Order: sequence, then structure tokens, then C-alpha cells
Amino acid sequence: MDWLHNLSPAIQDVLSAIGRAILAIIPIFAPVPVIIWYERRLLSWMQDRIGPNRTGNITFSRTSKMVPSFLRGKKFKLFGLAQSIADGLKLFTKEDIMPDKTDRVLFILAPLIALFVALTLGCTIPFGGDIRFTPVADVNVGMLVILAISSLGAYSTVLAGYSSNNKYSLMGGLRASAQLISYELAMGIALAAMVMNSGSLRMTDIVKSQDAPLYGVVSFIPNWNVFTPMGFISAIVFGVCMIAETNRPPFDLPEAENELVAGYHTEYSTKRWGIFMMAEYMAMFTFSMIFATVFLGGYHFPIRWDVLAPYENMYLVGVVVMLTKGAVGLTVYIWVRATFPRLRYDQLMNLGWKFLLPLAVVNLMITATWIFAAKVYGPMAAWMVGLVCYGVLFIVWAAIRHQAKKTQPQFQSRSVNMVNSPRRVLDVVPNKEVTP
Amino acid sequence: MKLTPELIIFAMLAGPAALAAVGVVAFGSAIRSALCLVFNFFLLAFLYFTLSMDMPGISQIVVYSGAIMVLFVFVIMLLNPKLIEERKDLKRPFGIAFGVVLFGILASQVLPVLGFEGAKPVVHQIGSPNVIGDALFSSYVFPFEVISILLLVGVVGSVFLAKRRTD
Amino acid sequence: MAYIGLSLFMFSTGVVGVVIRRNPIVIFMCIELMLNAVNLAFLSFARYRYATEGHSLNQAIGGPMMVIFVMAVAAAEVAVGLGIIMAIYRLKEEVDVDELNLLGG
Amino acid sequence: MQGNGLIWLTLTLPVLGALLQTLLGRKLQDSGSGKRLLGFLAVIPIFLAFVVGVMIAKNLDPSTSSVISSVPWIDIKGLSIPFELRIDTLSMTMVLIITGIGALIHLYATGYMSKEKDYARFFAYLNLFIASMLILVLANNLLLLFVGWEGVGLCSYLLIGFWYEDLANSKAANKAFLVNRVGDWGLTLGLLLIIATVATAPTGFGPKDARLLSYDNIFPVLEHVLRLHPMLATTIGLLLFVGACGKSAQFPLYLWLPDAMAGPTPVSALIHAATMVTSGVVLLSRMHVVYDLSPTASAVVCVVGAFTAMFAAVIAFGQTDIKKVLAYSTVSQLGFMFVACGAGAYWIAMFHVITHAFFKALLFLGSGAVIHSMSHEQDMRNYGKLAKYIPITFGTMMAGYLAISGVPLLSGAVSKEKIIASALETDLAVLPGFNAGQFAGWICLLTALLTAMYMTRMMFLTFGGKKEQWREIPVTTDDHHDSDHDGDDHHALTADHKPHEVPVSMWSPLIILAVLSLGGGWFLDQGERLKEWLSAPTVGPRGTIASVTESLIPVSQLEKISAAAAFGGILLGAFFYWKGLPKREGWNEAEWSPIRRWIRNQYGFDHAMVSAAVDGGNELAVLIDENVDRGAIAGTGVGLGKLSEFTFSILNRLQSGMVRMYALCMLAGVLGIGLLVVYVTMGGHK
Repeated sequence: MDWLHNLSPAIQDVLSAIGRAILAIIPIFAPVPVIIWYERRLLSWMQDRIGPNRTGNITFSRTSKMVPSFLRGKKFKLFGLAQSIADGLKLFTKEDIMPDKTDRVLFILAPLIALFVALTLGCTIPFGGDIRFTPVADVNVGMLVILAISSLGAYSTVLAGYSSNNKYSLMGGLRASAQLISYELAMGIALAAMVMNSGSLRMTDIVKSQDAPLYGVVSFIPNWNVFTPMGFISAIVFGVCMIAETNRPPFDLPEAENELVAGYHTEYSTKRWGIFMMAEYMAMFTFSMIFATVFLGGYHFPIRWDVLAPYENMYLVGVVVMLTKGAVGLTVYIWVRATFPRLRYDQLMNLGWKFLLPLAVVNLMITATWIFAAKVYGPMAAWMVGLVCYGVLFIVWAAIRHQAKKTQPQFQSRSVNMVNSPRRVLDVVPNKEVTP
Repeated sequence: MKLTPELIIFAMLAGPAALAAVGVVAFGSAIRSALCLVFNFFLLAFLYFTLSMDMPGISQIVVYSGAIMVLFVFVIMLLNPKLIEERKDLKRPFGIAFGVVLFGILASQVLPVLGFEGAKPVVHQIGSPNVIGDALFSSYVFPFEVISILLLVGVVGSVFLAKRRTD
Repeated sequence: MAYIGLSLFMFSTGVVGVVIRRNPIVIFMCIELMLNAVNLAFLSFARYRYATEGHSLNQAIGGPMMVIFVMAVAAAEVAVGLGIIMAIYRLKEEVDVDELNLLGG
Repeated sequence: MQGNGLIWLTLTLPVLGALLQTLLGRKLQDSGSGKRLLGFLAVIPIFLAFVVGVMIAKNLDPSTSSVISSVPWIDIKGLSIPFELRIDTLSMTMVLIITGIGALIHLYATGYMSKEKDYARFFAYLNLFIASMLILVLANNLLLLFVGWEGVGLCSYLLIGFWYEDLANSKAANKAFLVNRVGDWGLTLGLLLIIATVATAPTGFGPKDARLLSYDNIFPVLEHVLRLHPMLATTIGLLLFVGACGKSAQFPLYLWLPDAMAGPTPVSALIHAATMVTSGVVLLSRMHVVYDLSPTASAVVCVVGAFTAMFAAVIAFGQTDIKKVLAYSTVSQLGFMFVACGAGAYWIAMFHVITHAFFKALLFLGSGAVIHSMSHEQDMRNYGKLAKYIPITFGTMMAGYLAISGVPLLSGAVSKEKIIASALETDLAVLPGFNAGQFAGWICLLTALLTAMYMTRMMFLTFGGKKEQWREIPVTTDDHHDSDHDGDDHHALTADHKPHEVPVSMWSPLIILAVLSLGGGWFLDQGERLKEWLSAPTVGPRGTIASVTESLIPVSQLEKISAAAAFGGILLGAFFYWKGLPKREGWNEAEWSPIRRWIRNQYGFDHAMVSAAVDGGNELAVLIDENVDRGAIAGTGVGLGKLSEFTFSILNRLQSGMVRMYALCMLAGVLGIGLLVVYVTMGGHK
């Protein structure tokens, strides 16, 4: 390794930057086939069917002499793991079709932006307690980097929709941009509450702040944000927004197949479609890990062993823990997909603007009060004040709900304005019938 | 001029940024202009990073690339701007000429006097969120409040504009 | 000062864009471009002029603060501006700046 | 002693009470037992607050003051205004008065308002008022004092307009609010001036930390700066005094107080007799540093106080409404307090605040009892010979009457005599060539006589006389503010009405207050208890001491003289009103002597002020509108418009409405200027 140190510092920097970039990409990029397989199997299991379980099984001949003797008649089960690889091979070898009258540059650019966002989204997530495990950079605005990159994700869907020169695609793109903008706000504010809780935008600091004793009392359980009241509410808000940001069911309106064919990627096929899919799964995984970092204590184990019995820090354990938490997040993603029906568009907007955003804002305000009270009066008073605030919040919410239920009719009717309203025609026809 | 890594990075960022700026003006279709602008803003953010201005840089991405330009793209898509074809008229040559002259005048006046490369930068960490937040809530608290009111007015105004007249 | 040079260039480009383009959205974008050019100038001055020896933190922080405020103002401005463009479009079914001469009494 | 955290309890209990009333009120107030529970919930917090106040006061070392500060309020870099309270003898005295008298009045109100529909709203306001007043007196910085000040004003507005469905009541509330605004204007300017003074104080005397406005910070600074600039002291003093005039109903801002009698009687007792009106006195005592350094301001305070005392006492003769008599009496007594303040004897002013709280609360509550038993009839011309119907009320009111009249050894006499003495021998309110203090002292002595007289008039008209007037004279309803609103239980007064004694919840406070009125002043005066108790917060630096002119009467004789004034007043009153309502003060006001009619209408002052402010303002506006606005300005405007229209009809061609053309032109202009700059710099090089 000496030759490395002998290089000029500038080249060393470049090399380390490349290394870091690879470190950032590999754990997100590599598991994609496994994630797709996992989703299909889990979804099948939840829907009481089998799912892909054959592809990749290798059965050796019993009789052929070509096979070494110890392998004859053996059967290697891969549980269908190779299905994703087969799919990928298929996608990348199919004939590349690009419709006429598309905006070619943008058409090609759109999936690349999606890929770019998915790959760079996780660049500030720490995977272990060491600086080496924080890919790319542990910048002091880490949380904002995540928000910034994820907000760029809107371009991919919007451009894909626009460049396809297709009505459904355009509508999908429009829906996507509106949805992303709407949920971005609640997400940012939910994260802001956590930033205030930890006192730093730096991701490693946020993880570190969750390594304290639970509520300052229970020493062997870490004080993950999700255990605190404001963290819990933020986690709910962020979780919902996270699903909406990745356009996953039940928020998959931009690609709602029974309304818009396939939404923004109707015209896409082969590699580009594959890239969209890959980006989606990578984004899912990354968001799961962001969730884990912010709310589930990052790379920390759920029990603080070092308090019970001091031991040497093993950073690789942290990486495993982190990836496991990411997998847990994925499971929830799939579980939600299997459980909830797709939202109607107005329900989507109502949920985002009328429920999540106010909840996140109030939560932010209560967090501020909490921190203030903790600083001035100590933790006990903060708990009292905070819980009273949440109680009031719940009562107000219940009262509003009660009132709304009382005033609104049980069955909501909504009118749909069509582009060419048939109402005009209808107005004329009865008259004609009456006048003769 | 010595070729330092900083200069290389600056050139890598500034060159495309300048090209993108030209692209904003030169492209015929509005959406391409918008994309150029996004690209330009994105690179600008990295230029800010090279100035060790973390917070302004990242807000640049969040605010401009992430919010404002998405709005632009959204509106362009809604309006379907192919309706407007850019006709050539007398303003174009005049505008370009004037622009070049403006750049010439400004550059000739400003650049020669900028002789402060010698002074040693001291580490103030002026780009870090802590320092900016501190300043925002102490010496700049009044502008901060005014800006918040301005944003509120902006929100109200846009809601009012977007509201369908029901008369 | 390469940063200032880039800033000036972007500013001039924005000015040219405002003059020669007919699409109000593009004009708007050119204005954003000019704002950003100014932001860049602010930041580079703050970094290389005021974050140097002999200046206090208070002097140095002015540039970044200005940038933050410009961004906030730009956000408000875009919200209203695009709203106006949309409203005009709804009213007149066209957004060509040269066809819109409401300003002329 | 570093603070007593219990004070927070005192402050939060009334707030809690108000919240309880607000939250539970609507559900509970419809049933009788619910009302009783609400009344209980209203009284208990105030009473507990009083108990806590007593506990704090008992452990308080009179020579110290402690600042309780744990809640940051306005907290930005370089300026920190915490929500901090000050415990010293001055604030604790006021706390005890507010909560003590307040609790009694709450108790009384549970009986008085028992038929009221909006029971909970009333007590919510009342509790809120107590809380605001506590903030006012306990505040340790000027901004917090201002919060309490405005809170008190707001609650007063709400309570005066409690029966808001009646236009007269709403008008009275508006008037109180508006007149108070005038005072607040002065107070605000005063506070800003103080802030400016403190903020720009010379180095070394500026405040030590960021708590810029806290009393403990500003007092030393003010003392230092104002000693150098007496004019500044006078300005601040006069501005603050304008504020104090507004709240404490001094001439000419007293206008709102008599009208404020439109509110329910317990409100009158609590707000307009015992607590709120004294906030001006508290303010002056609190800021005594300013007045100590400004003889001019002190003299103004003295003279205005004395004038108000005399002025209001005379008006009281013309009133037939029992509450209005008491209202003017309050204004008059407040004048006494201001005389003491102006004379620099702040502890005496506070002494009078205390004793006045005792006997004026008693008198108001007693008058409320009379009104209650007379079916909400307030006109004294309908009373007479009531003593035999309502003996407890009569007995207690007698105590209050004797106290206010200044019968020796009763509480009113002790404090009033001290006021006169302090005014006569003051060295503060003395201007060159004019001994304002002495002048005020003499007027006060005369006013004491008048006080005894009009109080005698009131007592005889109500309880004495020969006839039970309401049996003979038809009832008119013109002066009928404190009236029935939801009807059924509030009958109008009829000829066969039989007055009944009030319930126990109403007469028990009367008895307690009567005992206090009789013995309170004597008790506090024994061994100069109050003086020592209050000396720390109210004694400050003195400015230039003018030469004291010898008083005509040696002060040692004053005791006898004031006693003589009191008895003289009582006897004179008895002489005029022995037979009850005299003929020439009967129902037909046209038969009244012109002077009395003039007095009844406050010498036309109220009318003049109102017409000057309202009608005059209106006419002025119309005048300006017609002549200046439409004539001069609009004329000029139209002329200019014509001119420019002509001019620009030529230039109009350029205005194509093409925005980009404009932009191009702008750019050309910029380039022109740029080229000019280039040219100049080049020229500079050459």
C-alpha cells in the first residue's frame, strides 16, 4: 500500500473520492435484484400465491458423463433468485424502441436523472461509526442534501411525461410533479423537527444523538427518535411522505395503470424502462435507510451492548445492522403496497395538505416548545409540557373531526368537470323534445 | 497562471455553467431553457461549495433546483408553450450587441480593480448552518421576519391569482 | 477574479435574454439567472474579500445572509409571477409578451 | 432571600380560574347547582391566591426586593425581556389588596349575579382581570407592566360592556376604552422615552446585562441620567402621568369612570374603586425615581390631583344615581392619592389606596345591595327610609360612610389626614414662587369637608328621610343602567315593593369590609407599621430641595382641624338633607337651581369634551375634506393632471406597451451610464 501514500496528494484525493463514490453506490446498487425478488415473493406470500420460485434452479443430469460424478442428480435451488437477473437480461437485450415525435434528448435524459437521484440520494448516510463508512461526505448540511436531491427526483417523471408526447404520460408527469411538491413540504418539516431534536443537520450527529439512554433513564436501550413522542409523529409523517416520494402504492397515481396506462413511462421500454424500475427500487431502499438513520438510530444496535459489557467497536456490525434496518423498511413498503388500495387524487391532496402538513407543522412547534422547556426547566417539565401539548392537539383534532362529521353529509358527491362538458348538449335536448 | 486543483475544479464547473447560461437564452423551446437553467443552478450550487458556502449552496439546490424550477417546468407543461414561436426582429441583434457591450463595460470596470486575492482567508465558517442560523436570529432578525411576511404575502397573492373567479 | 467574471457573464446573458426572448416564462427565467449571478458575486465577495484577516464575522456574514434573503424573495416572486402568467394565459389564451400590451394605456 | 416561587401560584390561579370558567361555563351555567359550582370555582382560586400572597408577605423582608425570573419571554440576541416578577413590599401590598378585596367581591358577585344568564362569562372576565392586575403590579419590567396595563384595560372594557346588548353600556365601554387609549398614548411615549434614555445611557451606567428594561437595571441608570437632565425627568414624569391619569381617572381623563358605572356593581367595586384605578398610583410609586428628581412634574401631579379631588367632589352633589355619587367620590379620592404622590409621600398614597380599597369597596358593595333590594333601581330619589328594611346593609354602609367622611381614628381619617399633612409640609412639589404642595393641601382640606357633606347627602337620601319615596313618585327608567336583561326575576320597581335583605353571600363580605374600614387604618398606622413596611421601595433620591415655606397651621394641629372638617361636613350635610330629598332636588329637573343642574352635568365638561372630540372631529374632517382635500389638493391634482395629460399625449406615442422594448430602452440607458463611467475613469487616468 506504500505506493498509494507516495502519490501526490491531489491524486490521492481523486482516488479517495472515486473510492467513496463506489462505496456509496455499491450497497444501494447491488441489492436491487434481490430487492425485486424479495418484493415479488413477499407480495405473493401475502396474496396467498407462490411467486417466482423456479428461475435459477439447476438440476444436473443423473446420467450424463459430462457432469462430474459428485454433481450428478443434484438439484440446486435458488428460490427464483435469478428471476430478476433474467428479467434484466431480457430488458437489456430487447429491441430498443423510441416512439416518433418524442423530444429525444429529454426522453433519454429522464431515466438518467432518475438514476442519478437514486444513486446520490444516500450519499450522506453513515453506515457505521467510522468516517470511512460515510460514503462521499459527512457534510454539515447532510439532512438538507437529502431533501435537495430528493426534490430533484421530480424532474425525471416530469420530463419523461413531457417528452413522451403522449397524453397519459403528460398527465402522469403532471400528477407526479404535483404529488412530489406536495409531499416534499411535509417531509421536510418532519425532518426539521428531528433536526431540532438533535441540534444538527449532520447525519452522523443525528445518529450519535440517538445513542443516549432511553428517556435519559433506561441506559441499555438507545433513545431512538422513534421512541420519543415527536419522533414518533415525525416518523409517521416521514414514512407516508417517503412512500409518496417514491411513487409506490398506494401513492402510485403517476403510473396508475387503470387510469393512465402506465403514466409517465407509458412510452418507455427496454433499458430505459429498466432504469426507471431500478431507480425506483434503489430509491425505496435508500429512503428506508434514511428512515433508519433518522428515526431508528442508524447503525446502532437496538440494545446498547457497550453499556452492559464494554467491547471493541466493530464497525462492520454497524453496516450489517444498517442494511438490516433498510430491509425492514422495504418490508414495510411491500406490506403497505399489499394492504392499501390506491388513493383517489383528491384524497391524495387532502392527505398531504390537510393532514400531514398541519400535523408536521404542529409537531414542529411542539418540538420547539419541548426543547425550550427542556432547556429552561429540565426534562421533567418538558415531558409534562409536551404531553399536554399533544393532548391538546389530539383534543382539537378530535373536535374538528367530530364537527366535520356532523356538518358533512355521510356520502360525499363530487362533480367532475369534463373538457367538453356534455351538460350543454343535455340542456338543449329536453327543450327540443318539449317544444314540438 | 498556475494550474491548481482549485482552478481545475472551477473550470470544470464554471465552463458548463456559462454554457448553460447561454443555453437558457439560446434554446428555442422553453423547457430546454428551463433545463439549462436547472443545470446552471445545480453547478452554481457546487461553485458555492467550492467557496465553502455549504448552507447557501444546498439552499440553492433545494430552493432553486428543487422548488422554483419545478414550478417553472410545471407551468411550462401546463401552458404548452409551443404556441409562441420566436420571430426574429430588430430587438435580437440590438439586444445581443448591447449585452456584449454591457459585459465589456462591467468587466473592464470591475475586474481590474479586484486586487484582493492576496489577503489570506481566515476561517469564519461563514457558510455553515450554525453561523448562518445564529446571524439570522440575531442581527438579521428583522429582515428575517419581513421576509417571512413577504413569503406569506406571496402565498396569499398566488392563491388569489390562481383562484377561479366565480362570478 | 474568475468568480466575478462568471457572475458578470451570467448577468449579461440574463439581460440579453430578457431583451431578446418573447416567452414570458423564459424572460422570468432570465431574471432568475440575473439574480443568481448577483448571488454568486455576493458569495465570492464574502469569501475572498470579507472573510479575510482584519474583518469580523459580522462583516463576512452579510454576503451569505443577502443570498438567503434573495432566495426567499425569488421564491415569493416566482410564486406570484407564475400565478400572474397563468392568470393572463387564462384570460387571453396567449402569453406572448409582444402581443400583450396592457401596459400601453 | 432569593425569590419565592410561590408567587407563580398567585399569578396562575386566577388564570386557571378564568380558563375553568371558559371551558366549563357553557355546560354548567344553565342549572342552579351548576352556577353554585361555578361561583365556588371562581372564588376559590382568588381566595387561594390571597392565602399564598399572605404566606409570601409574611416571610418577606421589607428591606429587600427579589426578582423571580424563570420564563424567557422576548429573547433575542442583545435584548432579553424575561417574564419576570418582582416581589417587594409595594407589589405584595397591591397583591394582597387585589386578591383579598377581589376574593370578597367575587364572593359578593356570586350572590349578586346569581340570576344572570352569562354567569360564567362574567367570572371568566373577573378572574382574568385579577390576573392582569397581578401582572401589572408584579411586573419587573416596563413591557410586562404594559401588558398588565393593557390587559386591565381590556378586561375593564369587557366588564363595563358586560351587558353589551344595551347600547348605553356598549357606548360606556367604548368610551372607557377610548379615553384609556389617550392615557396609554402618554404611557407608551413615556416608556419609549425611558427605553431610549436607558439604551443611550453613558457607558459605565448602561445596564449590565441584556435585561434592558428590568426595574433593577433601569432605576440606577435613570437616577444617574435624570439627575443630569432635569428636563428629561420632567418630560418622562409628565408622560407617565398622562398614562396614570387615564387609568386612574384624573382630570381631564376622568370622563370614563362615571360612565363605567354601567357595568354590574361588583365590577364597579372591584375595578373602579379598589384595584384598577389605583394602577396609576402604583405606576407613580413604582417610577418614583423620576418624580423624585423632577419638582415640576411632582407639582403638576399635586395640582392636578387636588383639582380633580375638588372638581369631582362638587360634581357629586349634583348626582342622583347612587353609583354615580360613589363614582365621583372615587375620582375625588384618587385625587387625594395623587396629591400624596406629588408630595413625594408614596407610602401615604399607598396607605390611602389601601384604606380607600376597604371603604370604597364596602360602599360600592353596599350600594349594590341597596340596588339589589330595590329591584335594580339606582336613582336615590326613589329611596328613603331604607334603614329599617335592610339593617345589615345600612349598618355596614354606615361604617364605610363614617370612614370616608374622615371621622377620627377610622381608616379614611388616618390616611386623609396624612395626605394633607404631607402636602402641607412637602419639599418636593415646590416650584420657585409657587408652593404647589401647600396649595394642594389646602384644597384637600376643603375637599375633605365636601366629601363628608356629599356622603351625608347620599346616606340620608337613601336610608333616612321621611318618606318611602318609591311609594309615591312614579318610577322613571331613564337612569336605569344596572338593569334587568333577561327579565323574569328583575321586576321594575313598583309602589308596593318591599325591600328585602340581601343573601348571606352578599352581606358577609360587607361585614368583613366594614370591620376593615373601621379598624384597618388605625391598625396599619399603629407604630408606623405601614411606613416601615413600604419604606424600602418608595423612598428614593430627592432632587433640588426648595426652601420650604412655613405652613399656616402647625401640622400638629392638623388632626383636630381635619376632624373638625369631617364633623363640619357631616353636620352641614345633615342640616340640608335631614328630611330626605329636598323639594328643589325633586324629579323635575327644571326646578333645580341652575348651579346644581350645571354641576350635575359636570359643568358641561363631559358634554364639551365629547362634542369637541366627536362632533368637532367630524366637522373638522368635513371642513378639511371640502376645502383642503377637494379644493386645494384635488384642484392642484386635476390641474396637474390636465397639464400632464396634454404633455404626455405627445409622448404617448412612445408607450407601446411592449415590455421588451422598454427593457431594451432601459438597457440602452444603463449602457449610456456605463459608457459615461468609462469615459470619466479614462479621463481620470489622463
